[in-house]
Amino acid sequence: MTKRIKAWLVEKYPAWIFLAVLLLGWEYVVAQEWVASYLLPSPTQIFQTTVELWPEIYAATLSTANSIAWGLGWSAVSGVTLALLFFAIPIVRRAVLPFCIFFQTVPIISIAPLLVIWFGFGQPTVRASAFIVSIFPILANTLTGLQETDPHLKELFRLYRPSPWQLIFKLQIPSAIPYILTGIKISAGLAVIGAIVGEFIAGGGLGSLIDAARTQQRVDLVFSGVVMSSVLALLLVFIIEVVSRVLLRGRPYLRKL
Amino acid sequence: MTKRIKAWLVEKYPAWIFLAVLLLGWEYVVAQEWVASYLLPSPTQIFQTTVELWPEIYAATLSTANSIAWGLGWSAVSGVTLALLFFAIPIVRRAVLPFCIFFQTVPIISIAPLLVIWFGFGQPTVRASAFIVSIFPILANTLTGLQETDPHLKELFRLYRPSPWQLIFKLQIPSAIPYILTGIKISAGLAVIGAIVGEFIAGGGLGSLIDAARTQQRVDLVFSGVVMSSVLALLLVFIIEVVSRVLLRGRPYLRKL
Amino acid sequence: ASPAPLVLALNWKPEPQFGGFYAAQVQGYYNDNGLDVDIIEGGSGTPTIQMLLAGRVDYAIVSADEVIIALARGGSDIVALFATYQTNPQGIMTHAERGFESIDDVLHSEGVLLWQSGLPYAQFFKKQYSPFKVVTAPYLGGIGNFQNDVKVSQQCFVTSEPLTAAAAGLKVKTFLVADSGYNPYTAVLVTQRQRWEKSPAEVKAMVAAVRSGWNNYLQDPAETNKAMLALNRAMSRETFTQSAQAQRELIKTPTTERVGEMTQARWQTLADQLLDIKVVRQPVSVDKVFVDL
Amino acid sequence: MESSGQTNTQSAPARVIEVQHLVKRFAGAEHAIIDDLSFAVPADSCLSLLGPSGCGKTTLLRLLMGLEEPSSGVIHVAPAQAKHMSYVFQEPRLVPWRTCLENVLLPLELIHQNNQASQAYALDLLQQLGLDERLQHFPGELSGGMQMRVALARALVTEPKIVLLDEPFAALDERTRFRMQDLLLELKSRLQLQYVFVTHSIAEAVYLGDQILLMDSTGRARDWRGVDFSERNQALKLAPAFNSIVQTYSQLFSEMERNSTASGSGESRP
Amino acid sequence: MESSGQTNTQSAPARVIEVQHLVKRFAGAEHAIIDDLSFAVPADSCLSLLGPSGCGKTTLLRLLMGLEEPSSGVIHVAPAQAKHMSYVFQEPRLVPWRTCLENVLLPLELIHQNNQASQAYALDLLQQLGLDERLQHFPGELSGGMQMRVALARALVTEPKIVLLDEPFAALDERTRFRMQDLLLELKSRLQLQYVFVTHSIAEAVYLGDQILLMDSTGRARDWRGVDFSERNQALKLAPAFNSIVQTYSQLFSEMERNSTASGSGESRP
Ligand SMILES: Nc1ncnc2c1ncn2[C@@H]1O[C@H](COP(=O)(O)OP(=O)(O)OP(=O)(O)O)[C@@H](O)[C@H]1O
Ligand SMILES: Nc1ncnc2c1ncn2[C@@H]1O[C@H](COP(=O)(O)OP(=O)(O)OP(=O)(O)O)[C@@H](O)[C@H]1O
Ligand SMILES: [Mg+2]
Ligand SMILES: [Mg+2]
Repeated sequence: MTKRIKAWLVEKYPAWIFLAVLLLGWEYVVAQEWVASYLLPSPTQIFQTTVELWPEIYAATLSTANSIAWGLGWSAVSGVTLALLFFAIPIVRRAVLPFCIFFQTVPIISIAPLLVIWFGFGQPTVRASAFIVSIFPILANTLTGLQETDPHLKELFRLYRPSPWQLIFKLQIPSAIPYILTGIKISAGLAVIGAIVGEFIAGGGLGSLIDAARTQQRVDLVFSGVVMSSVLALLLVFIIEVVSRVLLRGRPYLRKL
Repeated sequence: MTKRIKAWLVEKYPAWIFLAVLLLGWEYVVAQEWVASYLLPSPTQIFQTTVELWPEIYAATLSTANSIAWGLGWSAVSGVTLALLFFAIPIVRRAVLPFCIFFQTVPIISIAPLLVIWFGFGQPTVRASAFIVSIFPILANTLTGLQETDPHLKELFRLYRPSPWQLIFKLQIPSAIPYILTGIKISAGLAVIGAIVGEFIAGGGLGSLIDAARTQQRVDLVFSGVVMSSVLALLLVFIIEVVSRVLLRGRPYLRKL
Repeated sequence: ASPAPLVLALNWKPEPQFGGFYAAQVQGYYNDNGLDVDIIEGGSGTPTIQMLLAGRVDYAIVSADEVIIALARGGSDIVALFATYQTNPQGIMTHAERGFESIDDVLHSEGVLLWQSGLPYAQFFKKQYSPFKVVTAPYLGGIGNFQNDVKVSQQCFVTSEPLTAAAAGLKVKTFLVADSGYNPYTAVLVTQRQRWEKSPAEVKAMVAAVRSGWNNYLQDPAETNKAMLALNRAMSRETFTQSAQAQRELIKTPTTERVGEMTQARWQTLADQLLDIKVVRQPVSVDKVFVDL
Repeated sequence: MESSGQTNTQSAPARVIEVQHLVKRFAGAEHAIIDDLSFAVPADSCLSLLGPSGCGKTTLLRLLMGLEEPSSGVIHVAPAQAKHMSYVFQEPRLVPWRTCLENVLLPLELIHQNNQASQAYALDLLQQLGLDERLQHFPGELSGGMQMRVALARALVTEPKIVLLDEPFAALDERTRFRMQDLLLELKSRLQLQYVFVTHSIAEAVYLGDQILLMDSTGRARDWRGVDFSERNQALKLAPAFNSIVQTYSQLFSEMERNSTASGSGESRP
Repeated sequence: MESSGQTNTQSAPARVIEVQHLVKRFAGAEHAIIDDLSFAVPADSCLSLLGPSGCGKTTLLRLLMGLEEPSSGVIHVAPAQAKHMSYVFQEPRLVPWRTCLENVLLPLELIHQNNQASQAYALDLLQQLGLDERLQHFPGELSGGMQMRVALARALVTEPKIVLLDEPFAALDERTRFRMQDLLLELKSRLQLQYVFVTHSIAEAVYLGDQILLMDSTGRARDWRGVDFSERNQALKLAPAFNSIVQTYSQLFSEMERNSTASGSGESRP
């Protein structure tokens, strides 16, 4: 395992180098006052703040992570399910899909009262927000993936008069996998934003922290929160990648990502 | 042409029926006061408000549409370009992609002052916001599409020692088309949200309208703005579909959407 | 089992503007009055008044103009119980070096004014001072843009942003909105009329506890500030202290007899003003809008 | 010519496949691909299908399988058999993410018959097809001929009553091909399997078919006749009777080519 | 056996392809697919490659083309020729969204030679391959044999010096196949084209190859010899000399099969 981790670190070295360059550049830009530090704090400043307020930031991060996991988990499950439903019953797709596009564009903040009243104040609303924001990419990508199944293979399956379930589980889902995984990765980022915005409205977690810091002009704290949320997103993408690799292990021909 | 429009109306009838059912149901729910009208105005109320304030709403919609088109257009161009770059130079991908995920999760609102200072109040910031929010799905989907190119065809091309450009334009982009189009469709919705949020920050368009209405508890006006923005999104998806159909006309085997 | 605690919803984070409500908790005044109260904080976009209207929370802190608007929008009846700020703490903050003397100057000079254009006082200004020379743009909190450009003025709570600006070394001059004649009560404790009619004893106890809380906070905010500081690490201890200090005269004006008191006349003025600027479309009767306990 | 074939089979037992005045024209195409084709396959009889490249053999199989709709005409397959038909496509068409064995088990899974007996049969088939060392390989790791054999095993594993085979042995060397031919004949006699067999090898067509249908490039039946050998084994291929039939077809082919070149309606001009 | 072949070609002119002690073992595989294979192709000579299904013919072609790396051993292709090599895959491998004609023009586009002369040549080739009525069809609308012919045209359109052909005619009827064979011979004499030709038809191998390499299923060369006919045309196939060579190979195949069955090391046990 340690060997693997080592290999992974080595494989990712361009990212580490780039990160280092980025941080140094950033530090320099702020040190030279090319950008005022009340707009963009330096990395060291952000780091100091993070260390200083670690207990609060840690707790907030955990709470946000929880909401994100919940929201993304459900949007993965229901996005894929919905896509299957739309795919299986075209009339439903033609009827409902436009409204999915419709709802996708509703800014969370403008339906905040509805959300809070339906889901309750606090975490439920945050979760709902993460969910709402992140379902569409999974839905759209899965749907495309299902539609792009190789027609030759579809024909082969049809010879045996498969049930819709068989067709879906043995053919269509496997061939949609690269689409689904990409959809989930796109959604991971959105779920993070959804959770943060949800917390602006319903309180708790990093969103609340960022919100408070923002009005108090604590840019260092704002960025500390932003960095933590981005770290969550990265972690999430990393987990998705690892899980999908483990799940697809021994199936190299389930086209790779 | 009128025939086509007719055919289209007929093809889309499930959506129209669903829309009718939805609107009637909604009207009924509000009429029965199952949901208070200060939370959810009835469709007729929204319609009345829209008619009443049509000049303002129309102007705002145009302005927002402009920003969306600009933001989405650029994110399509640069999303695809960036994906090509990442694909062509893997080390750049490994270095930069994590940071794209990183930046994707930064809530626009928390870097609002930076945006405003860089781009100024008004439309430039709105466009930038629409752009920032909508680039990632196109990037991620295009990248997956490029990576999923049939290895057999890649081998075929390699026989003729193609330049990277040839490989990209004659093989990889064509085979990534379903991915790219899905990415653009996902991004269309996000560009709408991005523009609205951008207008929360920098003023103008439907975003300002919604924001002002929200503080005054004018839910009818909020929803009127939201509906207009969603209509923009639908229109956009429709345009994307038509344009892609026209572009791919006569190329049925560029796998269809 | 003991009954579920009463929920009091704030429309912003724990800050001195809610000092009395927290003091009542810290000092145990709620318990003394036989109440068990949970305070939940708000944030950007938290629909506090709608949460109250929908019965999701029992008490809420909102501003007086929100109450009038809600009544005008046909929401179920709500009733104001305790008005913390006698003078509206909202203001316009400008750079001192621009030498403005009044809100009039700000609006009729070149520059940028950041505010939430939907706020009733913004409408009031538009009616009162149009046409503006200043360019208006949205305000999203913080003072980043203000700090960056001397031409920028912005909305503020006089108990908050000017202190932040001063801490950042800026010289500012702040004008109270109230000076323009628009002066709604702010940080008003409200509940549903139903609640007041059903259990007046509880409501009275609530107001009593809150009033004790505020008296305590006005006297010595240190202990409560410490408690709030733990809940809101974005605000520094000094800012808490300064803010608590700055708000005193807005809560207890020379004419204030009891903290939190309200008058029919002021509610009426507000209702008239809101009608005048078309924020509400029909007259709202203020006869029963508050109970002065 | 058609009638000469027909008399041979007219008095045969119940027809399992019956095709009448079949026409298939693809959307937008000028000419019909299959143009007024009629034939029948009685019970216990197997059909070989010959014809130049692009004449419509695959299309005919697809029509028989129900993968395409006829433009006009009638296709009738006896219901008892129709339920147990399988198809070997011209290309292997394996599921890329399933191993060799899993590909063969796929039909069993789909018809809910993936039990031990069937699995044993699948393994047995794969062994007879010389694939027992490749069970866990993915299609991408198999040679072209192996892939085709997997496809054959997949079509046979459900013990169908009718198999439609589209040039299944084209990618095999002669020896392997002969073994496969005999396997098919064995299944035919042991399991009463019937097949429709498309091939480009005249010898193979004669060896495997009780009837032979020769299509020309205008989509009509050029020749349809029965061939009857008491016993079929590889030695038969050396028999003069066998070779004279092969010769006949070879000549028919040359004739067809000459005609089409002369009339210019053919699809190729060398 | 190997040496008997070698003497035939030892004194030949400069070698265009030279393979020495070639070994290819796939990652994770137990046995080497190609095991210590050595041969050479002199200038003006064409090689036919025979061997049972799965013995490694395709793998060898891929190694020659540089699509796979040898595990050990040396492959040397004369630089002048190496730059002008092309390959016909075992499956058509057409670009699905390009029409028949566009598929043939693809290599010309890629090597920046899509000029009028080349286009005329492409059209000419397509006509010779009997595809002139299918120019605007997509691969999905072509029959299996047609697709393979498009792939052949694509490989020939760049006027390569060496073509590696992996069973290009397997999906064609006899007549079309013969025409294609003669086309290949014509190109060979007219353009000094050299080819390495994989086939399962012994007759085809003998007809087209100046040398014939027979591989066995252990990945070794079983036989390598030259065949020499003063003139090659379809009539040759009836000549006794021709048939005796075909017979020899047929026997070699049977022998190989017997050996592999006996030793149990073979990949198939009927
Ligand atoms: N989808 C289609 N659209 C238009 N034409 C088609 C389509 N499919 C097949 N064809 C045409 O139908 C004809 C017959 O095709 P088919 O595949 O049946 O030939 P075949 O006899 O199997 O040939 P081969 O021996 O080469 O496999 C061909 O000319 C082909 O171009
Ligand atoms: N990627 C791979 N991984 C593992 N084994 C492979 C791979 N590719 C080919 N093989 C094995 O190599 C052997 C030779 O394959 P090859 O395709 O060269 O055979 P062939 O002689 O062309 O057979 P055919 O006549 O059936 O096309 C086969 O046993 C095959 O299973
Ligand atoms: Mg065919
Ligand atoms: Mg091969």
